[in-house]
Amino acid sequence: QDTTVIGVSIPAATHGWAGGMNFHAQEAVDRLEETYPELDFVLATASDPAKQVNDIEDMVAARGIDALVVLPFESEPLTGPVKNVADNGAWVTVVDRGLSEEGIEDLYVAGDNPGFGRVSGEYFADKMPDGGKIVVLRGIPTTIDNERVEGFQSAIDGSGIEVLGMEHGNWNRDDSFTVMQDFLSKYPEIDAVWASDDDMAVGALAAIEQAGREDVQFVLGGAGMKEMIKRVMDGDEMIPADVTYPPSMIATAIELTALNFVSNAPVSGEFVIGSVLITPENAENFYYPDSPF
Amino acid sequence: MTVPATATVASPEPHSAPAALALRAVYKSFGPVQILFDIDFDLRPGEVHALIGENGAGKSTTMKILAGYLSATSGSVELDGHPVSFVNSEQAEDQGVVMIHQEFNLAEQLSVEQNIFLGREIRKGLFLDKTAMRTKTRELLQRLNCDVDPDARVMDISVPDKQMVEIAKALSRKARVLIMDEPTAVLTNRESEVLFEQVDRLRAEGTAILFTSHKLDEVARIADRITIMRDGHRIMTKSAADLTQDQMAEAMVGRELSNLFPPKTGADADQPVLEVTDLEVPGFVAHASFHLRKGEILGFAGLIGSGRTELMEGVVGLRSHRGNIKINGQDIEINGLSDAKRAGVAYLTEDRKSRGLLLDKGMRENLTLLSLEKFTTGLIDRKSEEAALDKSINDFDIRAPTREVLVGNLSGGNQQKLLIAKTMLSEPEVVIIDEPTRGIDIGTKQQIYEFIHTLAQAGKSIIVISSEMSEVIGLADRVVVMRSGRIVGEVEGNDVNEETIVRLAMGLEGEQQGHE
Amino acid sequence: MSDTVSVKPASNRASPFLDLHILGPILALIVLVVIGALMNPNFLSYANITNVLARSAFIGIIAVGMTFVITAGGLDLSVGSMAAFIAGLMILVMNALLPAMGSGVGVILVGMLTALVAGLLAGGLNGFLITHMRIEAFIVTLGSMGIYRSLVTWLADGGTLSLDFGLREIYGPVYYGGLFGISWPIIIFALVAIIGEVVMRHTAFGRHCAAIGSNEKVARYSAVHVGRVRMATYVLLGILVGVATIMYVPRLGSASSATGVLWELEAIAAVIIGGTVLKGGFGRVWGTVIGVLILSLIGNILNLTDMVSPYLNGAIQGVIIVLAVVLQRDKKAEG
Amino acid sequence: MSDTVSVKPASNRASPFLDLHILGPILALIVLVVIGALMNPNFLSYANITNVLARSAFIGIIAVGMTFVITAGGLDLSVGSMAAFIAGLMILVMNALLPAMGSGVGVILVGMLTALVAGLLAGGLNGFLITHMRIEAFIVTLGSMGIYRSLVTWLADGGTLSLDFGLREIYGPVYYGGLFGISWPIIIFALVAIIGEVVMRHTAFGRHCAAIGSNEKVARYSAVHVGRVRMATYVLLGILVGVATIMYVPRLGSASSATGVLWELEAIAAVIIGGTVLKGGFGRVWGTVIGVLILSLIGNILNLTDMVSPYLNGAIQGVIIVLAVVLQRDKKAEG
Ligand SMILES: Nc1ncnc2c1ncn2[C@@H]1O[C@H](COP(=O)(O)OP(=O)(O)OP(=O)(O)O)[C@@H](O)[C@H]1O
Ligand SMILES: Nc1ncnc2c1ncn2[C@@H]1O[C@H](COP(=O)(O)OP(=O)(O)OP(=O)(O)O)[C@@H](O)[C@H]1O
Ligand SMILES: [Mg+2]
Ligand SMILES: [Mg+2]
Repeated sequence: QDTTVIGVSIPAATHGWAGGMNFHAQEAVDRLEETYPELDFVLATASDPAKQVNDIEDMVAARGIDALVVLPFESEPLTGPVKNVADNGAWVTVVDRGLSEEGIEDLYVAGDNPGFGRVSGEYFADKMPDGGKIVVLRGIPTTIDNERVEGFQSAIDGSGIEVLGMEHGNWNRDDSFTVMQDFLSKYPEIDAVWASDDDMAVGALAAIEQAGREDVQFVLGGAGMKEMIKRVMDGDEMIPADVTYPPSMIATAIELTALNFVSNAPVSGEFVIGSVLITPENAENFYYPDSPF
Repeated sequence: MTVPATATVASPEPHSAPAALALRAVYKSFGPVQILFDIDFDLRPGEVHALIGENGAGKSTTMKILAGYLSATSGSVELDGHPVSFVNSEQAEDQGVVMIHQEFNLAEQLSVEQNIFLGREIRKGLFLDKTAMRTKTRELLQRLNCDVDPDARVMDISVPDKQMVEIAKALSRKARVLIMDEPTAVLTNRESEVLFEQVDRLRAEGTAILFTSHKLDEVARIADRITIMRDGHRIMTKSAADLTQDQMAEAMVGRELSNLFPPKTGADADQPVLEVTDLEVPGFVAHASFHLRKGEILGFAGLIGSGRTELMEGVVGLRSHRGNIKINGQDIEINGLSDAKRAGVAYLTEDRKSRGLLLDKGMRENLTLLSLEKFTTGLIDRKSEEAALDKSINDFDIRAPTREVLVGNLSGGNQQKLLIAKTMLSEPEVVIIDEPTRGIDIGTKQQIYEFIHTLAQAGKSIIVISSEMSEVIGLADRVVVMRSGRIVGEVEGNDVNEETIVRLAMGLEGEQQGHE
Repeated sequence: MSDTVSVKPASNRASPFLDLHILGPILALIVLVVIGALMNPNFLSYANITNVLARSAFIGIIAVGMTFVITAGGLDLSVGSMAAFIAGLMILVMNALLPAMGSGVGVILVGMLTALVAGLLAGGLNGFLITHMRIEAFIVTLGSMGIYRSLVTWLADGGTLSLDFGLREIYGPVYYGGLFGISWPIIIFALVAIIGEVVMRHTAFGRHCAAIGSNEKVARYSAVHVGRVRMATYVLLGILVGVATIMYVPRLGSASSATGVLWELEAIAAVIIGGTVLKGGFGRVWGTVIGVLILSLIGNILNLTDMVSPYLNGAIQGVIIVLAVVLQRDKKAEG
Repeated sequence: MSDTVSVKPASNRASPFLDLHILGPILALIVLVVIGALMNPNFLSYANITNVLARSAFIGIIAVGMTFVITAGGLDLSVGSMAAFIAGLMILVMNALLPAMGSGVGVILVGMLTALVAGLLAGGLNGFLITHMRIEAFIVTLGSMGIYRSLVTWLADGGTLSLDFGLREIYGPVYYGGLFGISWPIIIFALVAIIGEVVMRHTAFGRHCAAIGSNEKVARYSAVHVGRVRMATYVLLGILVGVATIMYVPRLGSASSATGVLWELEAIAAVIIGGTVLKGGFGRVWGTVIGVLILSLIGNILNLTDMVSPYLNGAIQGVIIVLAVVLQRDKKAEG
């Protein structure tokens, strides 16, 4: 029996979530290669969209992939190259970020970025019925970040919540620590922080703790980092909740793709992994102490 | 119309021939320091004019103003009787005024041919005509009896060759006025003679030539008129025929000069301080053996390229070498200059610009760099550094416009004095001096000879390498002669004379050492 | 007569060091090609070779310009973000003209012109600040690196600027098409490299760059227009960034703040791997081309084989870069 | 003797150019402080000043080391990833020792020692390749930059390495605590800066660095151990990276591949803004300190005020960096 080659192309681990995603991809690949000797995986990580296109070209030209699992760095630039792969007859699985042209992929495993923002925003509106002053830490300037923030803003619309300031913390602990320190200097009263990411929440919490500010009631991160979920579970007042955006969706996508080649199960279609609010009540279901993220 | 080389222009007064290039009431200052005072000067077509004076008198500065490299603070430059203000040297060059600088003005990483035609490349359409340039380069160099490869990088050629390249570069620019700042400082008599033949030719073609030199015999040999400067003032301009070398020296220095060389006293004892046996510096020197006695001045003579510099750089560990070196009878390993320093051996390089001094630093930093440990007890003692600088300025008569001047802005001769001071500060037992008086005025030369003599009398041992035959003969108790990387002979006592040495150096006599 | 002297005073120096210095990068390239071919039979396939060459074109074209800048003793850290900014600008201009001019070659041509003019201006600005305001090139271009990167983020509102799909169809062949089976980026890269090599070696401009980098004062004293030549190197580099962008936009059809990240380091690395001296005074364009190919090949080979862990790619890349230069390291001339 | 010897006994040398060259960075810093104070009353608050100074400490400590490297004519692009790697290593070591040694000061001390030793070795490796293998510093450190970055990603399995919570409690005060209301990072930074300044200006080592950067050959002919001194600059920088890491880890208790990204550029920029010459030969540590403060302040001020768009932060940063250097640009000496 011929081996089937599956290419996996993902962005490099430049921030926490991507790091988790890298881990899950690697782990899925190792596991599947062991289980199915007839499957051969090629895993490449890219530091920018152009490099990702290179990777995909190489997979086609030199590795003759039968399927591609891709988490596009950005939708626009990857659309053409992925389309070429599909046109060559290979199976295409797109993860998280949809391509800008419909119908290219055979399988779409997606996170829901506007939904992520919306769930977060609704939580704020819920938690602060009388309104309040909040600051927002944004991620690396990208479409993803824009979608999340838009979702968030429309959800808090009319709730009386005032956004004092937004700055980019770049999904980075150090950057968000710095930005939060400066927010705390700038605004004498902050009721809550939407850190929009668990890594950024770590930085923001450290800054708040250092400043000893009692006015900040809570910080909402996102993505479901295990330390954060643990704190939610433990009823930490500063971290009353979290919003999922599981990096393990890449593993799901890889497994489904593999399944397509080793079984007869129909796997094409669209799998949207919605963002869920994690609260102390349900936190246990999301806690994986062995995961690195 | 040609002017015969020997017949000098009758009257030094300005109205005889129109000046090609002239200065009128020129003053120049750098910042608060006044360098030139009221200089009036003219240079006529078809004459060779020598500008002489002590180190720091302002010769180079005068020349740079003439050639458009510097602008005068006040006063004017006149070309063919009309005031001009060259904004830069390029404009001056367009008018046929070309200058060869005292310091090398060559881009080290470029080839000889690229340097000669830099900024004046010959083109064929859009592209360079390399064949033409190479041919012309070869021609120019041939005229100067110089056989460097036009494609050699300047960084790989020897100092005298660089000077020849500079001269070739100037010749290639079709000068009406050629200004040369100490062109012969790094040349031997033979090479200088080649240059003077070219000068004679240019003079015959009507070119106006201005040059400086501290070798007064050359001045007497080639100049038609002589201008003497002292401390930024023009002292006199006279026809060369009216001045003897002694008069020149006196007018420059402002006092009478006694005998140039102090009397020889010979070595203290037979006891050798430094013994070198069978030293090899790969690629340059083979089978060199010599010894140096306590209190002795040992001369090293030879033609340029005979390997004297390389031999000594090998001895002090600046070049890798094989062979045996003994100091005071003890074998020692010298793998770097610091080993030599520890053993009390100091070496003064012949190449002050690129190996001797940090041109973008001040005098103090340069002076103490070699012997910094003397000034350091944990931290550097700035006060004693300053004191050392005071002493050196005094001892070596270093003339600087200000104490903080960057060494690159010192006059060439004063740089050389600073370099000597730096080497001496390490208080060596054995001093190897390579071309000690390059670019040094005659008055100071005498001081330096005196200084070397005093050192020897104080029991230090000294090696002097010099391409000035008179220097070796005048100073040394004993002379070792090298040729093509080998020691070919040694003369002592009455044999220390020009003829014997030249015969050895040129391979007309003597056998090779270490040739079994 | 004693003519048994074994010591040759320099002159005819076909020193083996010089040869290694020249052969170094070529050797490294050959070694890489051999490794690649051994590791994967498809490595030498037409498709793979074409891919590698075509994608080298962006950095390659920029690196040729960088060779001149570095040879003249300068540096430009802004090229990556400049490329991103120009790409964004180009896309905006083309999209804006679409309604008026219709989807056609005309819009593309205007877009290309925009890229060239923007490159010229951006390079000119760098050059102006460096030559006329006399600010350290490192600082000027570090500053403009931040500025262009910000501007493109701002133009794209934090997201991605995308070229209209219709235009992409028309423009696409500029990256994907070609002549006689050779794709356009390869052709343009080759042209730029050849012209660059000729300019460096056979024109006064090339010599003047080396002279300025070697010793600015000497150049000035030799009637070289130092300011003008140095300015020209930055303008040239800017224009070449424009050319690279013209090739880049049809490939991905978009620009964002992630476009061209670290291109500057890659371009400078290629230049130095190729044997050009970082402090200026000596440059060779063909070396740069080889440097670019070495860098692309490393990435390609890592993709072609199953290395230990993709996390370690960067480490392997680093080791190979250093090794490639070891081959041609400067045996310090003594003395 | 003609007694016109013009050497004046020291002192009155108030050339205005020199002064501006010296005052430049200070002036820029003052202008920034004034702007900051005008824009936000909290700018001069104790908390804000402390924040800015403490967060400057990492880059600052590294930049002091970088000043020596650059003064001696070198360069080090690897410091950012070196810091990330050392931080990761430190965390791994401390976590690993925890079961054996128990949660206590002992583990922290071993961690600190690890950081210093790792810094020393990493700097030594760079130095060895540069001085003994004679590879261009740019290439060596570009290579090691990739290597360390990869290694930390690999150590962290792509994610984040986190220090045990118990240890974090004990270690935390090293960043958050202090003496007499001055936090430790500020104290250490000040110490490193003062010692650095003294070493640069008042010791043979500082002199030798400048001499080597100014003209390596002259240094060699002046019995300076060129290789040894150059090596020492890289080792020193490595150790200082270790020190910076010791301060960094207690802040957030974690390290990942995102740690220390672009620190190298920031450190080099600080050095040059401070007036050290990129090509070597002249360096001043106090200038570097001011450069670091300028860079931190720009970020701080941008965060404290409501600028047009956060997307444009980078642009404003770029403009200010260039302006800060305009103030001290080199008025070319005549002749
Ligand atoms: N750029 C400068 N800045 C400050 N002082 C300078 C500068 N250039 C020259 N000087 C000073 O001007 C004086 C005259 O120097 P100049 O080079 O003209 O002397 P010189 O007669 O050529 O001496 P030498 O025989 O030693 O070459 C010296 O004291 C020198 O230090
Ligand atoms: N860096 C170098 N690269 C190649 N050749 C060199 C280098 N330095 C010197 N040479 C050559 O070595 C030979 C000897 O050098 P040099 O001229 O210094 O000898 P020397 O006997 O000391 O003469 P002098 O002291 O009179 O100049 C020359 O032929 C010179 O061209
Ligand atoms: Mg002079
Ligand atoms: Mg010599």
